[in-house]
Amino acid sequence: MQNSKINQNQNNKVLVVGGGLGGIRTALDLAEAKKDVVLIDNDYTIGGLMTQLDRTFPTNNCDLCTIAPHLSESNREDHIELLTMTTVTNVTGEKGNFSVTLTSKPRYINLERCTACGDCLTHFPECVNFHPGLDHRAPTCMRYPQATPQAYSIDLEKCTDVQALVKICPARAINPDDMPIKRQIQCASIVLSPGASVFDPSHLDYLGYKNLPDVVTSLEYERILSASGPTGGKLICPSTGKQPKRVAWIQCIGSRGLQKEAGAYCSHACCMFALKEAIVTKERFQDDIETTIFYMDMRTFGKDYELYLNRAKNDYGVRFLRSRPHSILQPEGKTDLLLTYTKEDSTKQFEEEFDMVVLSTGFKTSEESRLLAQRVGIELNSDFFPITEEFNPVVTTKPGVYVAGTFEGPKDIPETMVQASAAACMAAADLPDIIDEPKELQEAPVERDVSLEEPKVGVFICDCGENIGGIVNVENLVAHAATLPYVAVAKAEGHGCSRTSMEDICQTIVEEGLNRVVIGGCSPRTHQEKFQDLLQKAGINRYLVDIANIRDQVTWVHSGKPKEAEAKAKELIAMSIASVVRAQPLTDHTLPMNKNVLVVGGGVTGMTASLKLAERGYQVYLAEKNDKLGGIANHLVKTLEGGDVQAYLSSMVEKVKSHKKIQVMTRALIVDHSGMPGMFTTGMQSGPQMFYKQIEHGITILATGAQSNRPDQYLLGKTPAVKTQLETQRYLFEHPDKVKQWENVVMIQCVGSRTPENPNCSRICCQNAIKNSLAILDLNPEARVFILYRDMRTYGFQEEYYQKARERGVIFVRYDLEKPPVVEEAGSQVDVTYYDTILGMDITVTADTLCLSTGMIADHDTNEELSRVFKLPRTEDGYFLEDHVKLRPVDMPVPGFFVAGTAHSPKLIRESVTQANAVAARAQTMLARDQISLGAATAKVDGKLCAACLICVRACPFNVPYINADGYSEIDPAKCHGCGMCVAECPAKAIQLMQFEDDRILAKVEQLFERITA
Amino acid sequence: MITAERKPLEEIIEYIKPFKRILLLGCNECVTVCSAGGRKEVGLLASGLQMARLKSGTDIEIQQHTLERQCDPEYVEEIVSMIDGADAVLSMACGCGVQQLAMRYKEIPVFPAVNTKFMGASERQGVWAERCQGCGDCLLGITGGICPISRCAKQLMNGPCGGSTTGKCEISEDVDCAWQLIWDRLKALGLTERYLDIMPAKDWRSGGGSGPRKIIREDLAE
Amino acid sequence: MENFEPVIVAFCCHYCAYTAADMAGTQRLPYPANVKIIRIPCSGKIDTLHIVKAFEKGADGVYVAGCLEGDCHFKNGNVKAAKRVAYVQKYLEEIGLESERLEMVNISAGMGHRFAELASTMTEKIRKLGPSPVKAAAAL
Amino acid sequence: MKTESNLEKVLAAGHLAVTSECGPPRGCKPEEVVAKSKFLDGIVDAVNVTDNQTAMVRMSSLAASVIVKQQGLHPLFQVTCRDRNRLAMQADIIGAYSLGIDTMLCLSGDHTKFGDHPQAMNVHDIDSIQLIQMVKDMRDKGIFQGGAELKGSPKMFIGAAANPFADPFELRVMRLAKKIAAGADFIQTQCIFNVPKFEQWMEGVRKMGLHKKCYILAGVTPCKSLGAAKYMANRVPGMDVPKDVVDRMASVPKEKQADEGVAICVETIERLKKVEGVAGFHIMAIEWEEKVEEICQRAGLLPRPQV
Repeated sequence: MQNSKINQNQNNKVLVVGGGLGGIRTALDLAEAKKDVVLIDNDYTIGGLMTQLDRTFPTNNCDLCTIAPHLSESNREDHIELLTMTTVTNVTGEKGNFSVTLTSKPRYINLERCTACGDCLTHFPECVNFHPGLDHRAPTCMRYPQATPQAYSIDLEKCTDVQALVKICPARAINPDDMPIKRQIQCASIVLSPGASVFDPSHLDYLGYKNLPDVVTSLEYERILSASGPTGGKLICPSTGKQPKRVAWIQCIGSRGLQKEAGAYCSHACCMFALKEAIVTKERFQDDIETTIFYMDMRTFGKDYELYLNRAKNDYGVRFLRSRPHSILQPEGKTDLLLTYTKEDSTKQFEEEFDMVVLSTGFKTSEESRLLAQRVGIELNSDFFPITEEFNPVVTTKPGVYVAGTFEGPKDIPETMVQASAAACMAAADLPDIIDEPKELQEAPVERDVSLEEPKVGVFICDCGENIGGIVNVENLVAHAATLPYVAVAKAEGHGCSRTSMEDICQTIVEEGLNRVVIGGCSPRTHQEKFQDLLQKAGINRYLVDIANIRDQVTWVHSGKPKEAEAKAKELIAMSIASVVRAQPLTDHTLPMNKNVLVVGGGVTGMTASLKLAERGYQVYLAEKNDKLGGIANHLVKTLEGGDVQAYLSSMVEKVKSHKKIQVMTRALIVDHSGMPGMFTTGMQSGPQMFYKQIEHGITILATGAQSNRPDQYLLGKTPAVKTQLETQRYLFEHPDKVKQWENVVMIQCVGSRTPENPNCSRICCQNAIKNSLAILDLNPEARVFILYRDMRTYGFQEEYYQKARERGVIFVRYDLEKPPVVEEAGSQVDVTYYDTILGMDITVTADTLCLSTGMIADHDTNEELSRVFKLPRTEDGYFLEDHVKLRPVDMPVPGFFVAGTAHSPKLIRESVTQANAVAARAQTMLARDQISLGAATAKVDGKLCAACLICVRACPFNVPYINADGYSEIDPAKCHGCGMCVAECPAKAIQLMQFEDDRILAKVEQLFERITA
Repeated sequence: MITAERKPLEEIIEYIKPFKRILLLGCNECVTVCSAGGRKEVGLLASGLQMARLKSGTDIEIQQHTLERQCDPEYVEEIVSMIDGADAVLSMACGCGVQQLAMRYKEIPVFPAVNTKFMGASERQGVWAERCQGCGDCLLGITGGICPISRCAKQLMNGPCGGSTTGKCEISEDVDCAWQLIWDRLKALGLTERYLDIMPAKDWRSGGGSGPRKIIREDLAE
Repeated sequence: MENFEPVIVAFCCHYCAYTAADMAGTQRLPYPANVKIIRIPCSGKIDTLHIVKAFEKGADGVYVAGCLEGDCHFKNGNVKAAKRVAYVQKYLEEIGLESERLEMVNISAGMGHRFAELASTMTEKIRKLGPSPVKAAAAL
Repeated sequence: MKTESNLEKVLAAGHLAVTSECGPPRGCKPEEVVAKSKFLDGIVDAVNVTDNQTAMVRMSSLAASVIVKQQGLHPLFQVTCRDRNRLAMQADIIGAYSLGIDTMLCLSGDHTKFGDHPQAMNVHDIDSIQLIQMVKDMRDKGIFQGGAELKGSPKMFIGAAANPFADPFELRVMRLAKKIAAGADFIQTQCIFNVPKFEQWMEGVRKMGLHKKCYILAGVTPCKSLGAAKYMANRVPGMDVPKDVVDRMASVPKEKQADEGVAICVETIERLKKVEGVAGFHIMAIEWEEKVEEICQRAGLLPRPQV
């Protein structure tokens, strides 16, 4: 039974629905904070949509590589119960005490036995579920090698000879009698992140998707580009099998209400998605392939995304055509696709030929998730996305149920990760406080000191069923190993990773007094941890094991040449033995965890994070540089959706000030900082007298905010008729009578943003302009409002307000950076002159008010100072730079540091609140521990050999080594990432990387050639 | 620091051709810092020589050792027991180290394995640049902290020649014009007036003009 | 040298190349058994000395496999590795070994095919070059 | 008058002086010096005799100067700091003066990297300014550089070079001032193609009153061909050949380029005549000495005054 760990009577756990990247993040955050989680997914393996992406923007990294560590992480966590092929069928009860019925489809494979050898797939490919993914035209065979769980799944209906199938499994894991399982679990809260599906354009005849093979969706194009995709990464037109020369992307398919059945919202991620695909195409094929993107507005509003757009334009030569495509046809007898379109400034139709057209299809909620919403009992909006709280988008209409990811609304990976952590934070708050579990105490066996013993090696060789044993004679391998120096025991172990074999190995270690172990089996990548744990259980240091990969890298790939395979297996085992005898016991570096939190910045973000952590019982120090809490929100009146910011803010300030566990320090200035992750000391001056004091804390949260920009442009500050959007909002609120007399109002977008001096987009301004123009029209329906824009970036559900503004008569006029509007004083008014592309002439409007969308800029002074004190990286435009823009969007590269809100990049209040909650969740993963474990694969300097040459100091990509007071290099194991670059460059050979010591690597080399030179 | 570079392998092989047992000595001082003759380079050279000799079919035994400093007699004394087992010594230290060895161990040939280059500073990882020629009469105090003797191709002491172009020396675009650097710095320091003083012809005696130099500290010297 | 079977050492980075090698296994993509993989945490850990030692001990070929450019998990280890490989290639020529015996390759975790392909082409190339002159001399 | 130098006399009399250049042969061919001298006889006030120009070994400038002198012309003995230390230079200067040579030019010298002995050591015992000072002290104080008394001083009219086009530009006037302070009596400039930039430099020169303290001879060069113009524009460090000059050379057919080059040179001289502080011209017609006469003729610089 796979649900053996679920305790039916406890409601101190969280149910996470959906095993995509978001669900995994939520589950991991909860588990690391020692909360129990049931993670369910309706698929055979977890990973979701991301496992099908080739590369992700804006880093263009290979996704497989970035997601892999997360997947294996989730399987290892003790607190996570993973149920695949499982759906929610009923929910009763309420927050704190839900009762959920789960139904699991039969897998027909026993997960505990399956070794993912693949024999079933080889012999009965039709019966095995190998994920076809979203690409219906060209299925990929094995989904990816890091699949979790590491097991296959059987489609019994397709199987004609069940007995033969059962027999083929060497691990006897196939169980044809497997039944659907229905079970009931109790949980305190529920997080829904089942993801979204992608718009299907099949019904749109004019796009030809259904009939023309070379018209593909962006996800299909991704699969074609992918190394693990159907074409093995070869970019070819599906119809001809030839490499295309001209590829076009058409944006907004299924979004912005443009097509039949399209959502009214903007799908948020497609612009970047198309850019990425075009860039990757250009990177690989340069001038061999022309890339064109047909778009209405390029919406690159995320952190540094505008730079990505500029790169596509300027460095890669991707062509951008602001246009509306009309149809895609394939003229009789031709392979070219004929794309008809109109440009923005004329009604004339243009035609152009392409070899491939990619439809940038948007997100859509699936039937399945709508059903899920219904069963759970949360309300959906008109687009079938959950209705959420106005300042906290992960909170649904049903208490205790939270949402995250694309199920909540269209979004990209970083925002999904942020929401996932935020949902974890909210869900955890519904749990009763945990008492320390006895679970961890029981696994603390006494470790035998083997440092003075002669090496005594035990060699255990798996046959892995037929996988190894079917190709090579395991007994021969055992016999050979037994002849090698220091080998005390050599034996065959069947399935080494099975429970019985593990027990046998453990027993042998103890009985024979072994002090080194070699496993001949599968990849150390997947199994090293498992055997390390085994050694620990057997009472010897966990680092005294070495795995010879004789399955993945021998028998699986040399099955046609058994003799060579056996010789190579012998060599690999001998190499492992030679290496392991030189292995030394290592200790994991641990540090005691200080459970206080320092939050820098007392705006909405900082206060939200403070409250969340204080409510969990952690002491919070909240440092604000001004004399008043609230930050930039003090200047805001309402949100686009109509939320009352001042009411929200004042109640929050009240809560913060009165909370026992929060100590607020205003006029606080951080002046010094020292310590290690988990035990920092930070000095600050605060209060009117600027008293100096030091705070001990384990976590630092940066929520320093940004500043509203005020560039010296368009007469800003020279005449009262010109205001920023922020000032306009106040003015509308304070002087409604005056607004009623306005005739013309002009708004200029991108003032001080998206320029060579400040290349990034300020993200918030488009919706700000929409918000203010709607407010003006509410007060004064006769007013004429002009919005001069470059791209309207009303992403997600904001798009609907944009449509509303258009309907209510707001006049939208586009301008180019090369031809900006001209503003001149005209008495108490201003004359705004802009070039109208449709009329082809300059138009002058005399405006009563000119509102400038000046956006945000980083708080350079504060951030520069803090980055210096805390040694944290910043982006070129001065925001804090997170550890991984995709997967760790709120973690800083230095452990124990987190960033949230506009200190990270410009964003809206609800986005800041989400990040604040996310940060609180991430912080709790560390705060829940009493010690911080840092692993053992770190570099170590021998001070006696060191020449203090600084080469390691310069070689380290993380700036860890330094020359200490004794005059030699020192590497802080708490900061070392274990890459070994310093080791390789040290001219004095004074550094060794633990687990990969020079003598161990050289021992392998020497052992390999012993036979040859001897 | 003194910088050096490994000699071409061919030249080293030629030196030690007649010998079988080689004592290969590194130095943990300057040549380690400039990655020319530390433990790592000793290992690389030993391995390379081993292979080259194997190929030519002659036996070789290489003993590797790295001294703290080869330019101090006490450290050089350390290898006294190893010398007996060697037919020749190959030193990866600078010229000072090689001579120190040769002086101490008169009965055994000592060969250099590196070319000693110059006194330099690290520009960045893996790049060392000449900064001093040991002229014995430092000018840096009046040239804004930039040395025209070691950094101007013509050792001009009174300003840049006519070949200075956009901050670069006429001999190569990779070489900064020292006088551009000096001028920029004098400007930054507000000391441009100083430039108008004519620097008189240099007295090269302190720079080796009167034979090998020596420093004697009376209070320390025995 | 009729039946010359070269011995080739592949230093593979943990995150990409070694994973790609495992993937070649998962996909059952055959490649010559001549290639023996030694796992290192990052290609930036490759030590020039270890490469040279492999040749000294008798390797006919060596290659260092790291992540694709820009994908290194430790920022720039693969770039550093490529530079070191180029350095050792020159040294090999000095010693009198063909520099083609040593190569740097970049590969992503998903590229099982590419791994198998590389192992085959490398083996073929070395087979054509013949046994390492060092090994040949040692055998005499 | 500090010296007996013909050049000094011409300049002191207020005439626009004209000098030109004679590169010694790369071998024992005194007749080449004789031939080159013939082209310049009666055309110029002094003939620069170069010292291992571009770091290529040639007949010594002292010997060639003597041959020029024998032809009845006035040699302008060039000395660089690259090949000799202060002893050798002083010895040569004494020798030169003893053979009737009374005008000299003090230079740093091109780096050996550019020549045919890149292996050679660059001496640079002293630099060009220290050389000027040394000659001046020999002449006026009658002492060697080392301080000892000189028995019979060389009464040299001391010249120095200046490059108004090199970087850092702002240092160029100051460097000239240093040379004058060190004792330079006259200056020959680098070839001028970019007249506006030269004028800018001269403005600085006038501001410091330097044109009153020494004579400035503006350097000009006729381009033989488009290739030569391009070479100077792109390859010669410290040369400033504006694009319009190159374009103008390119705009005429190949066979007319030489004429165009001469025309540009003559026009340049005409423009430079108007610049306050220009005391004459140094016409560098490298391996094209036969054209100097035509240039001088067309620029109205002939006949030369007899002083």
